[in-house]
Amino acid sequence: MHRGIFSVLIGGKAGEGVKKAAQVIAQIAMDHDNFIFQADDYQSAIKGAHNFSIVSIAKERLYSAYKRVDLVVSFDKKSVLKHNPALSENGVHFCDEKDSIEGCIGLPLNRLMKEHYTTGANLSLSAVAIFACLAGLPKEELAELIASEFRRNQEENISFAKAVYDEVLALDLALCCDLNNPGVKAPRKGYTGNQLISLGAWAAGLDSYYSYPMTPASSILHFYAKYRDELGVVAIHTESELAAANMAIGAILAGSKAAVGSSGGGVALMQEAFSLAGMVEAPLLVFLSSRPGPATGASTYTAQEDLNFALYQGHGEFPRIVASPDSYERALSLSAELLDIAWETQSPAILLTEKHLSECMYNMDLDASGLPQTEPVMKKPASPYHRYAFTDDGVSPLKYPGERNASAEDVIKWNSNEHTEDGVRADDADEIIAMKDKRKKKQDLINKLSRNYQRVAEYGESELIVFAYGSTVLELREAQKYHDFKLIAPIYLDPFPAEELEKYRGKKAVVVEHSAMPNFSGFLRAKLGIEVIKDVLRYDGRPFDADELVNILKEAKNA
Amino acid sequence: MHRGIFSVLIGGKAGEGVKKAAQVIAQIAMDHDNFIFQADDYQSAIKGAHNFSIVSIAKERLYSAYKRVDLVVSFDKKSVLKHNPALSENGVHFCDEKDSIEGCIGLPLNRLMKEHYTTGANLSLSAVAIFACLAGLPKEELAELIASEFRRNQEENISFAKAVYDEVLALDLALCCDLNNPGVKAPRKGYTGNQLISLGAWAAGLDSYYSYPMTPASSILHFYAKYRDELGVVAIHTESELAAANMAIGAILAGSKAAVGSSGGGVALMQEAFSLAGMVEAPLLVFLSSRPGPATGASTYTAQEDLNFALYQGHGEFPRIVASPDSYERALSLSAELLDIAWETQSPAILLTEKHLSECMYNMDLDASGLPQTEPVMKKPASPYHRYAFTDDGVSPLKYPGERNASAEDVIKWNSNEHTEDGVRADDADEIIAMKDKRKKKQDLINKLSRNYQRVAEYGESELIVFAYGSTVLELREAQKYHDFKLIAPIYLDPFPAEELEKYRGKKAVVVEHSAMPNFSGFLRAKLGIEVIKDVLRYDGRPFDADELVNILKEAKNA
Amino acid sequence: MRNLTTTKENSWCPGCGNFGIFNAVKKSIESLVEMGEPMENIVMSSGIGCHGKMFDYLNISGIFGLHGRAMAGASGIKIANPNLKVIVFGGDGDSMGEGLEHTLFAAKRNIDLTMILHNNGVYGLTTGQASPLSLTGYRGLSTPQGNLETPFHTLGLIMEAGASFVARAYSARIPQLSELITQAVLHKGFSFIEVLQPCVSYNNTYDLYNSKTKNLAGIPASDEEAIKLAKDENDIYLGVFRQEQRPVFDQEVQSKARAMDRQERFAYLESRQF
Amino acid sequence: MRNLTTTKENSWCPGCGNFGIFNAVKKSIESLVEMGEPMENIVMSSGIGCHGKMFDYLNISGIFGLHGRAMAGASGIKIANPNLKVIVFGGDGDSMGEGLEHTLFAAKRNIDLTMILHNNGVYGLTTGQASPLSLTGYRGLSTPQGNLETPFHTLGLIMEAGASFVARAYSARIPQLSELITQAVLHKGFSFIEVLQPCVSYNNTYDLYNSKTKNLAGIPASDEEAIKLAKDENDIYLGVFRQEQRPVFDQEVQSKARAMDRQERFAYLESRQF
Ligand SMILES: Cc1ncc(C[n+]2csc(CCOP(=O)(O)OP(=O)(O)O)c2C)c(N)n1
Ligand SMILES: Cc1ncc(C[n+]2csc(CCOP(=O)(O)OP(=O)(O)O)c2C)c(N)n1
Ligand code: SF4
Ligand code: SF4
Ligand SMILES: [Mg+2]
Ligand SMILES: [Mg+2]
Repeated sequence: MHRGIFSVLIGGKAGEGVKKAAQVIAQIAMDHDNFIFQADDYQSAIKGAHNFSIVSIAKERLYSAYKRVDLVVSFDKKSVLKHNPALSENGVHFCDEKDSIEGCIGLPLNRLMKEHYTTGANLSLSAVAIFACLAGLPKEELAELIASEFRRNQEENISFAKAVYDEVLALDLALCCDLNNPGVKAPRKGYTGNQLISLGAWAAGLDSYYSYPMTPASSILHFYAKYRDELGVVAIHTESELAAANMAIGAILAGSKAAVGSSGGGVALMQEAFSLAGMVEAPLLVFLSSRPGPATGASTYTAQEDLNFALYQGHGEFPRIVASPDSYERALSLSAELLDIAWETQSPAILLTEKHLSECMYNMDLDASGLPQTEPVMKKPASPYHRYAFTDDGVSPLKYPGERNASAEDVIKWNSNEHTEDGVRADDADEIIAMKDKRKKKQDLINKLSRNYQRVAEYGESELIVFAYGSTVLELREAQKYHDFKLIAPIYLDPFPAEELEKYRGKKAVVVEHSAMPNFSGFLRAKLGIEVIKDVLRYDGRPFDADELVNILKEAKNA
Repeated sequence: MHRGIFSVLIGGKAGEGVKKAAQVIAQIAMDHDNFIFQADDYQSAIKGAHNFSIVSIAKERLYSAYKRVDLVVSFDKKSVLKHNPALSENGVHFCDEKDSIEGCIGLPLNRLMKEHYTTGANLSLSAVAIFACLAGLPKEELAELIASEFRRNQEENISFAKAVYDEVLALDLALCCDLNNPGVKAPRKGYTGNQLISLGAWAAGLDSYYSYPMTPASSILHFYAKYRDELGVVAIHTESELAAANMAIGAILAGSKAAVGSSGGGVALMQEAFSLAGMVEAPLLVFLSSRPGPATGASTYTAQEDLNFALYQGHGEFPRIVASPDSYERALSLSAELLDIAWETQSPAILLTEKHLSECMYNMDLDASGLPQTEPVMKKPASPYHRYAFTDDGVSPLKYPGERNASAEDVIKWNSNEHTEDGVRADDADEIIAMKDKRKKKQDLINKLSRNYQRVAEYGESELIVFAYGSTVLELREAQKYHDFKLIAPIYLDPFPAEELEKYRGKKAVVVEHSAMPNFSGFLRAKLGIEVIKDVLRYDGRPFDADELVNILKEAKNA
Repeated sequence: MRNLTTTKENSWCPGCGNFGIFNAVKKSIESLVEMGEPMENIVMSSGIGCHGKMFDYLNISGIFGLHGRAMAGASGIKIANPNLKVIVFGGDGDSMGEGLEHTLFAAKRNIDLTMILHNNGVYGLTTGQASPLSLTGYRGLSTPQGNLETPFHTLGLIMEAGASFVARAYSARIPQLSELITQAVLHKGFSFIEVLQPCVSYNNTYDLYNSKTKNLAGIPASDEEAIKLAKDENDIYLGVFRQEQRPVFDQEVQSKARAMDRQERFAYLESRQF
Repeated sequence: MRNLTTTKENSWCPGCGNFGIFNAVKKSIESLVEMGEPMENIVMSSGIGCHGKMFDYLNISGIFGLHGRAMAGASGIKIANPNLKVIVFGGDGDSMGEGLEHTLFAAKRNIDLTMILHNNGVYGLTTGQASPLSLTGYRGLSTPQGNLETPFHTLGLIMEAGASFVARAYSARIPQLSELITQAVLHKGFSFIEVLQPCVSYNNTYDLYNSKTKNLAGIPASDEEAIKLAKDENDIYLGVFRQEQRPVFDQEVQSKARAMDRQERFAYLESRQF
């Protein structure tokens, strides 16, 4: 076991159930009070291209998966060759007997499949069975699990899995993953970042979601669509991202708490509508999950190239909120916070995240105690109603059309043109100034409300200061287990948490980010004048693991 | 005469020919070796809404129009009331007799129109005739001019104009605008910024222009469309801005030097394609002419709200060039420079400007000596051809499909996905890194090439430092005639001209910009750490005139 | 009843067909309210263009959205509250060009709202450039040598896309237009009215429409018939071309879950653990 | 002749209809070259989706553009150099949804290029969500309760928009498909081929198409006939539905001015003074 953490890698072709097998293995570990972290590496192809998933399993909280692995199950030769070098010292690597190379254990997987299936053979079960056996899971428990996790061909699945289990048992290997974790009650369920983002906004009252699928944001749409009749969220797969954003703004006008989501390319298509949200003062919540760009880029990988893009969305000037969760727990709470701030200030908000957080799986308990407990303060509309009535803080009361919400006298006008208080177009200089001042004023309220939440996270104590944001923070927290540094993670990016960070002004620091043209480091230099002693840039779309970071940071210290 | 400059204001309803009358007056002034500056204030309406145009006329170079005017011609009561206060001390104000108020001279304009026209009466000629008379232009010259400038109803036009001329002559007023400018040869033609931008890119080889109309960029499309068969530019009015940008990139692939243009809202719709240009390495030139935002905003006015939006266009990371002309001469040259740098570095470029420069008129001679004299250096393609071949500076040779440009063996692949040298999709970590490094490398070449041009303009000498960019520089240069300050105008914004500006690091300065949430000042603080002693923000969509700026800057000095 | 005209100064060109549409819409709203529709349920959405100014002049709630996105905004409004009667004012540049996709998808979905397409065959507000409905040969600032494209056939496209109520009217025939708007709003499903709207500044079609428009005898019996009449080159037919019933998107898409407030959601989150 | 297959590893699912299209396109290119078309004049543009991978596998020049923008990129290519033969590979999500406007405008303009629409009735690459051509009731990750929308009728829409060459083929009938692609490329004007393309992972339609497809007897005599046959519910007709001549946009739009180099442009600028 590497660093006392057991990691399983399953590799094979897209369509062979690699990810599913990893999920079931993770579930076994969680069912026995272990902590897990699962990361899936796949390409933009439905069948055939090489995929692999890693599940790391530990007795204490895990923030990342490890690349040095203790068990590899390869479904094809490509995987055998590619992943054998990742094996830890006492690790074992299984594959079909025909693909075996030195250091690998060949099993008669294909033969067993032929024996146990008439149709619909499911190779991925073999990985589950191998792990179960090596982890000492009783065969009957394995059978039950497989019955509940794999719906089709249940009997054949079970007999195949048992056969694989027996083959491994016959090898009489040492148990390599001890599932027992006495005295600890680890969370029994794994969540992806996208599930938590979806649930966070829902918990704060989300009513509708408008989106066009785009990796790695699509699973938010899928989540809301799936739970439509359970959660009461209307999820619409729109004709385009332009439609999504404009529909969401219409929905907001009618009183629906609406969000949209996509990756960089799709959000780029929402820019004009984002600016519209600024103008009509629509509390539009945008989920932006990044992947390497520009353009279509590397669609199934992770990146942090969109920081400036997110900060400066849309033409024209207007206040907005941009924040990025530094943890899974924060994905849940931040999504709720942003929806609340957006509504209380009637300003658009962006939750910026990355494929890494969006799609990796982490186990935790869903706990609402960290979420904003009270509804955002909504002002009482006066009569006669004016949509853009001037107020002290720039926020005008909201009223929605329709007999349930308004009276026959109310005229509620939202206008993309510059306008007067009643929402009718304005061209006079004084009118333009007045309405621009009104919108600008809301910046103070945004600043104030954001202070209700944790805007900067700090982890650890050390001379060495390391800055990061988003899911890079997860990677660094795992590395902190082996190397001391003080990790500073701004969660809110706009408004910039100047008060909290003032103490770091001019300080020397390392900045770690997943980008090639250091955005975040440039941002920190501009905002805080920090002296960057090392820009740790990773831009191959892959996550860092703790070992890699420890090596890099050791160098940084020495430099 | 206010400050020795003669300014004419013509006011009336949209559709009454206010702007045209101003243009003809400007032409009279230019024909007599005067300098002019014309600014048109209009609203988004075809007929009816109040419009006015100001032409300032001087014996020396004019960078702006003046709001204190010496001659007002009002076509309706609204104009009479609105503009009478703008009259200078000895100024005269003409209107129809029925609209006259104290201080105005009522002329029987409507009666004369009835007398002289059977159909198609043209009130705007009255303004031309009044000016001509007061400027001492012989009646016959006026008649000739009118015949050449107004095509329909020529005879009636001339007799009406002469009748107005005679009415004014009969008043026996002092000549108020002396057209003589002995010893000076002022340029005889007036140009809008958009004409110069169009011509600059054309001079540097522009082949095609793809656009969807949007004020204040539309006149670039109109210009190219009009001169299609004279200049050899193909101008396409596309179905949307998304189409425009993607079509332009296709055209570039096929060897066409292509540009697109719009205002903020339209450019927002091009963001994904802008990112595509970064990825496929298409030298896409974008004209962005700003108006007050956000969203539809105040469509016929001027603003500088789009600085950050322009700087951080598009998702993902890639080098780009952003620059803004600080003068009419620069509009011509910068447009050519940007097309050249874009092509030599295969990177997208944005020419950022504002309605004020785009639509105001200024007289100058078209002179190619300030334009880049040589074609951008294009590398020789090797065989076998690889679109994204690695090179020292990151720029790969270009080859275009088609029998005239390529051989049967050449495969030229442009890819929006991350790719290898041959343009085929890449997913491997090393491949992604290599191609990102290649694109990033081009930044050095961009920096280097930009240094071939003037990147910062400095005007005047004084203790008081004032920063501005874009057409705000014009306003300040006019103000410099009456108040001393040192005006620093970055022309190139990305790459930031750090070398040229280093000497201002940490200096105290005033920043003048047309925006409410000081973008440019924030940008300078981040880049140069200047200490902003005053943010001069104007955000009502209207230009500054010299008098206003002098007053503001006097205060700044005292503060 | 509330005055349906705002106090905003009107800046349409004198004689513009938009005045007729404006008056017809006001009449329709009045009759809808008389029939019992609460005024507060009537909402509008408009694009950017001369047509869009309807928003500034018509004293009802709604959104003056982005150019081309009137239908998208309206769809969001309707899905959020299916009780509302949503009227969308689109320009031919706006809704048959920049935002064509939204118009056709609304028809495909059969979302229950009404689009009034101001067909003036030109971009009015931006000074007369060719629109997707401009005739071949049309000369405007972006096509000074003449438009090279063949115009879309508005009704042909919208019927093909699946609109369940389709009509054509003429802005100068206010009673008929008003009657059609009322019918369209009452129709359950997507309704579309192409309004022939002369633009006196850039495309004055009054003579053409005055001489060529003709009323349909009734709703054509078949789609083939409807399309033939809609595309007739001699007579320009006015009236209802199609009226049929299909399931309505905004109703079908609603969630069946009961509403939960924040504390209920929190409790559910914690107990459900997804 | 150059090998038309790149060395890129193919990642389409085994059995995917895209293989048939790939093979047919290669055959067409070969015959076009045999007929004398220079290989270097053949250019492709593709959208993002499984269909778009054609770009990585087909060894010809072109652009792998943005999702939905294949047609826009292709139009720019063609306008820049009308001598090129441009083939556009579009997905049904890509070109009938995200980029619908470009598809319909290309038809309206009659720009001389060829679109091959990979109609698999689904978003393949993003794991099987409903597309604009998915049937009502289709269950995918974004419509788990069943698609509520009525699919567009591809050929109906494209004919209505004005396409001058319209055909339908089936990816499993390679010789016919290849023959149609060749004809479409040779057609002067906008040509469109809907290819019925089974997606074995999310929408396996082999049985349906194997049993229901049928060849047209010939080009239908009238548009009404063509549309009736295209929409036939019992038989799925394959072949050419429309072929007609109209002026070609990319040729008409060219400037008549002679080419000028930089020095000539400078001299002209200074003498002309606009
Ligand atoms: C994204 C965007 N592009 C362009 C414009 C500029 N614009 C405003 S109205 C208009 C065209 C109007 O034509 P149409 O929709 O037919 O409306 P009409 O004025 O004829 O009623 C355009 C191009 C804009 N406001 N937004
Ligand atoms: C702007 C944008 N939105 C979304 C995506 C994600 N995306 C890639 S392919 C695709 C759908 C593919 O469906 P289709 O066009 O039918 O192609 P197929 O895979 O079925 O061939 C989507 C939504 C994207 N790449 N870009
Ligand atoms: S330009 Fe045309 S459409 Fe616009 S207001 Fe004038 S007449 Fe009406
Ligand atoms: S998902 Fe469908 S369309 Fe895509 S490669 Fe597989 S079978 Fe073909
Ligand atoms: Mg119009
Ligand atoms: Mg598809």
